[in-house]
Amino acid sequence: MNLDLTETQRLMQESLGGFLEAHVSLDQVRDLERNQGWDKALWKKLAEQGWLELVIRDGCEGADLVDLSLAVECLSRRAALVPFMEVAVCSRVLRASDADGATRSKIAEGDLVVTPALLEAVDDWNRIEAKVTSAGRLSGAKHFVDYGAEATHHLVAAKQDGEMGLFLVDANNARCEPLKTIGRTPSCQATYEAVPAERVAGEEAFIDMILLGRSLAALQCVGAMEEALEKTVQYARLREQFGQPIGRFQAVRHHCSDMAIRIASSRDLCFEAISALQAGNRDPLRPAAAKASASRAAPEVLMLAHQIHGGNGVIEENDLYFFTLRGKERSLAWGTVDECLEVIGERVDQPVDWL
Amino acid sequence: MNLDLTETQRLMQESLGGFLEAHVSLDQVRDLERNQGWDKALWKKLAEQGWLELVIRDGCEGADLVDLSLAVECLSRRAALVPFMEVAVCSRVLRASDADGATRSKIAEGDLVVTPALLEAVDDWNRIEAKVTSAGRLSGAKHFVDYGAEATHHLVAAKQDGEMGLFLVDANNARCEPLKTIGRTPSCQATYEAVPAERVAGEEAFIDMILLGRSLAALQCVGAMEEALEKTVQYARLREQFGQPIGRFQAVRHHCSDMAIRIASSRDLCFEAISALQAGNRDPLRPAAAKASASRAAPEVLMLAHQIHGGNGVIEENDLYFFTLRGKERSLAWGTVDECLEVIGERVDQPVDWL
Amino acid sequence: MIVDFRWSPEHVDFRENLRAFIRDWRTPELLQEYAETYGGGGERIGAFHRAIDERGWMRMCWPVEVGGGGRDTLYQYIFVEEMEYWGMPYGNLTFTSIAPSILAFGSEAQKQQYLPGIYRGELCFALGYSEPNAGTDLASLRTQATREGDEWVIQGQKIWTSLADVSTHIWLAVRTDPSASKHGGISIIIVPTDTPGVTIRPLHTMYGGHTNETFYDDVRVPLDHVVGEVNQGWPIIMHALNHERVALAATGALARIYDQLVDHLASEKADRLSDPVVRRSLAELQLELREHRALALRNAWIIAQGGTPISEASMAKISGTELRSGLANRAMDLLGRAGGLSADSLDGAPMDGRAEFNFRLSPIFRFGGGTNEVMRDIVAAAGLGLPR
Amino acid sequence: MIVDFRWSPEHVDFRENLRAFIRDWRTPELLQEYAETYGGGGERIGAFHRAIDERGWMRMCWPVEVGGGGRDTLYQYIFVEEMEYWGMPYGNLTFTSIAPSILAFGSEAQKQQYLPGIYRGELCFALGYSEPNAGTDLASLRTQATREGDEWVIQGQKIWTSLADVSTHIWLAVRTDPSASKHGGISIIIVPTDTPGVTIRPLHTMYGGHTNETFYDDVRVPLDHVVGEVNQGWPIIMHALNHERVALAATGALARIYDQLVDHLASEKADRLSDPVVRRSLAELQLELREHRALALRNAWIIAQGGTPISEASMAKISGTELRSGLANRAMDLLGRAGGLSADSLDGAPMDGRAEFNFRLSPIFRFGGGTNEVMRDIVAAAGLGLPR
Repeated sequence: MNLDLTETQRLMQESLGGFLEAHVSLDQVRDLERNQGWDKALWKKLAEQGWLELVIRDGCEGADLVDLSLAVECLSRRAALVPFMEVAVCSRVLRASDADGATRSKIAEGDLVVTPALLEAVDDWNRIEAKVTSAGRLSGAKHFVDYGAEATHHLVAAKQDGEMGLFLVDANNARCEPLKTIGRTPSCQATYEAVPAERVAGEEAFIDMILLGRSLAALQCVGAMEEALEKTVQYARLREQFGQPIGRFQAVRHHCSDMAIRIASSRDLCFEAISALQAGNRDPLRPAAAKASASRAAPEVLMLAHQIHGGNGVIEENDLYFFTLRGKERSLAWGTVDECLEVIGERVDQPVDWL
Repeated sequence: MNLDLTETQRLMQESLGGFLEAHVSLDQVRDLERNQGWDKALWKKLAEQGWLELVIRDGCEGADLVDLSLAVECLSRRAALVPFMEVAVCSRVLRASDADGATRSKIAEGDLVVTPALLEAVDDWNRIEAKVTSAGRLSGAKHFVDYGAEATHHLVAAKQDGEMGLFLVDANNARCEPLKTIGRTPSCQATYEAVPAERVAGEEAFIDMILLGRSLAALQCVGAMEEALEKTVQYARLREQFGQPIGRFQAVRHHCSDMAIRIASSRDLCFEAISALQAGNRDPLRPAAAKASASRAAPEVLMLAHQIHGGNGVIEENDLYFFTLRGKERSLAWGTVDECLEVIGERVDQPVDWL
Repeated sequence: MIVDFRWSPEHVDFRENLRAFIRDWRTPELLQEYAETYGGGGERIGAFHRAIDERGWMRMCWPVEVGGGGRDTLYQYIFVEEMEYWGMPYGNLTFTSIAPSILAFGSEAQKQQYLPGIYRGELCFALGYSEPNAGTDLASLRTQATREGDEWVIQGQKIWTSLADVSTHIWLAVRTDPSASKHGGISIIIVPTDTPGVTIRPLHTMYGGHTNETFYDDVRVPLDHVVGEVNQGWPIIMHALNHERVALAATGALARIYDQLVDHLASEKADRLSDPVVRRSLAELQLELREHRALALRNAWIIAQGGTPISEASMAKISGTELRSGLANRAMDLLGRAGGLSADSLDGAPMDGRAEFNFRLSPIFRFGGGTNEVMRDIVAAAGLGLPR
Repeated sequence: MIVDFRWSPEHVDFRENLRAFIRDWRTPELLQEYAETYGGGGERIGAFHRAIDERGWMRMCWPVEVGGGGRDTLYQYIFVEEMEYWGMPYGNLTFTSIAPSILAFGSEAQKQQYLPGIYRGELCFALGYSEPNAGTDLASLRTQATREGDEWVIQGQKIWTSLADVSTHIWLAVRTDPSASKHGGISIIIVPTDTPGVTIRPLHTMYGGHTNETFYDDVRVPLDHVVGEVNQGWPIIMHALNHERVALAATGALARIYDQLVDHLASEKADRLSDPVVRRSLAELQLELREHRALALRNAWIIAQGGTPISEASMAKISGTELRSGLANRAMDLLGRAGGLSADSLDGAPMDGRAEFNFRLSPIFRFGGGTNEVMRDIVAAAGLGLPR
């Protein structure tokens, strides 16, 4: 057991945090959001500075998933508009078949931007109707392909000869129609009509992808909550009413304290899930618990942040709303509270390893 | 529409409240509870003073159910150990066939103490296996017959020739084994072995009985909550810590305020259900909503009362625990939160008369 | 009369007439105009208001002396419920908060001057209460009005002056006696928005519309623009806020979210609606709505009986505004990832994006019109008698 | 070492040995003795304690110098978890709160005098903190100790002195300098319960056992019964309370309620367990337990690393104690009306009445060891840096 980060990880976290503070202007994110764009410049810088290597390398002491997760959390706390988590999730699939390392290099250089295209019928991860012919032509439609119009490739879940697989498709061959989501981050509905598709993995990888995606999306919720709490505490210290900082009022203090409790438990459940995945555990319970926890906490925590901010929290001149909207968007992505509780519910008659 | 009590009702409420304060000593209730007894002396006094007539008469302006409910609420707020609500629920069945008024007289005089015996398999009101022969002999077993050992008669739900009915049984013919419940009020498991039984009503009356019992049990929860809140507010005004009444601390104020909100909404849902029954509406939705609301609110409200009382609330020298234990007991009786929400859930695709 | 929660036949008739009327007027064009102007109104909304007023409905509960219909205020409750349910414009705060204040505190001349414009839908008031440093602590406001001859000269700044850009007037809280106690030197002055010196700057919001900052630079209005007595503005603000809370507690908009959610599931996702877990969630939401409606109705009933609900208004305000967040949030969850789509997304969104929109909108109700924390303090003090 | 939530093989081994040991000792007779004495102990519990100590488990995490095993404190966390899960006596507060305080603040002589008795299970301490007018505001306590020659003479009254009637000692907080500041004149004095002048009066509780009032009338103890420095008792109390919170946050008892609920449904009510709504409720409870366990584990981890969790201890205490109420309450609901049966009812009760008992028991944890409102203030101040 070890619940602490390594010194290297702490340094990495600090360094990435500093990098993002320097290179992500929230005003620019605001502009990008209005134009439904993404932060291509940041992506380039992340590549140049070597940060994208986190998604492909094995990490120090084999801690690649934990390192990766810390980066996902940092990016979420800065509301960065880049498909880091999407590329990360795909990379773990692609690198298995990447004997010569060419794919990994392209990913690390920021040139290969690949995003998952999994969901069809909303709310059902298992209902996959996209099909690939024996000649390797994929047809079908996918919902909520995040950064689908911005990516160079999609990693599409589809069936070939009745067997599930993951297929790499050139994004230029997909018809991407943008969706407007509450998070204001790019997402689209993608249609594929007999497009060339290369099979890169089977059903097992598809399932693993959901486990990792779910855990990372949970951590994105946590990142949004963490940032909202930090802003709220700061506001409660500075904002004065009735001749004192509002942070002296017990109601405000207790709201903040409740936020902190929700965040602390969700965050540890995320890292518990991630470290289990790191150790090769494929039990869906921990990722589901992490996601259910974070998804359920996020709206409550974010609403409390607004309650303390009052009017100052809802205007776009304040940064709080980024985290509110992203937090709720992420709570729906990769499995809602209800979907994740169902995963737990299906297993309630199995003994729990409480102790 | 009228949401106010009549002047007569207010006077009745006040008068009964005063009567109970004078005649119910909570120390005596404590002793009765320890010996698993009931307040026979109070029952006699209620009869003498004419209060038992509430369960049999038609009331002023046809408001018998509302009058009755107000009495149930008063008795609940005084933790009185008498089967008033049980007798009331049965009386409405019995009086239909009581042409000469003899039964009603006996009830009003306190001599006929009749309690419902409905539940068999816990959690399923419809699974009735008790049977009555064509010769009028009843056999079966009933769970949670409240005041079953204390009553003179049981009104038993059973089937005769495959048809549901309610049957009056002399309690002396039942084998009653006491159950110890959290409420410390008398209840028993009753077994009937070919005992003489008189059919007094059919299935419709059985269903109506549940609707009324459910509404009144909800109001009993409300009574317990109201009394707990009153005690808590009083305590918060008097108890000083850090040089001031604890009722000045925002956390305490907000707990009390949350309690008041839960109570106010549950209480009105109870009276909405009761006034609908009064008007002959047999829709199970309102009684279920009232019971779900009160049953869900009660444990939360009562736990807040304890939170504010601290150690002083858990010792038997304080009266708070009566209401905690009775409140939770009533939240389970006549339909739990889950059972009542299921009634609502079964009907969600029917339009709601919101407005 | 015995306790009876059913609406009287007259109330039911009125609601049915109103519903039929709304059905006729509720065109996509009108809804779009409403969405675009955020209640400020345009041609279609103007015509709608005139049509309402022709039926006497805007002023049906006002006293007969001021041209009202003298009906019991439950009619107004029904009116607001239906308008909120169908998402129709009806003057909103001008109607629910300002008109009652003018009726209660305005001079005869003010009643003559403003009330007809309000019921005809020609006048729209923005509320000028909050300042950058006077939010929850409203009584510390600093915008100042000084008497110069027969005019008030106003200097200062307000924030969250929503609708100011589309309003005809601002209902402005100003300090008229800086030497008086915090609550004792405040007055209400009606300021036409086109008065020279009034500047309005929009603040864009996360719920899509905007609110405003307003600046007052040597703004001059005649002395008789004060409502009620000079320096006696605080009770007027409290009166208006209490009326605002009644409207904030309205069940119409909430019932609509619930009904639309059920309708969407029934028509688009029958398999979801037959899932016992989904039905359970809906049952919980319905229960919470019933609980809230009980508080809102009790509140309306007390007003209809001539009472002034203080604690009850706060309880209903807390309950309705927190339920709005919860309901919108759970509706989004139950819709799955599509629950996060905005109304203007490709191919639209489930429930026309109503859940998603209400999630973004819901924070303002919880702190607007008095934060729910202050509301809870009011329940504790006014309702339960806890020491302040 | 990378982040890894799995227990080390050594920890797992220890837990398995402990479980096997508990399985052997967990007889109905021992459990009954425990229930009847409420932790005070009797013959069987004494033997059990000696058996634990023979294995070195009571003091395995104490420093080697005082006869301990010097193991990391995660072993103690596991020990408490298992004991709480299986409902076994292990010295409770004497072990989790008093022993660490003696280790941290006691003199060498006190360590020699008390620690062996504690690890052998021969000594039991009751906590004498609260007074009728000093509950949450503990620092206003008035029980006074005056120095007379080589003795302290104690006068006063305590309340909630649980277990005093079955304890060997009272860990008594007294005022030794009435002229000092509120927090500055308090000392901790160890008072043997058989000292003349100590009177113990039981207070019966709604959870079935009793707590006590204790009265101190000219109670005389030697000067060296003070723990730490005279007038420096406040930090010792805070230290002990913080350790108490760690135990209050234990997941063992909560996990047991959940597991027993599932077991009961699985074995007695298979149809209920296959109901999707019941499964959903269980999933929510399991999630809440997982959330709580994360906080408890983090807290234990920080202690094991030599840190002093303040905010984290409070978070875990809030979460565990509120979950106990919620879990017991929902378990009762899911059991239907039978959920309200007490363990000693005819034919017993589902889950041996554990849900019903815990519902009645749960209030004390929420205000005991520092009310959860104070805990939230601590999180706000110590954890988040909000101004006091």
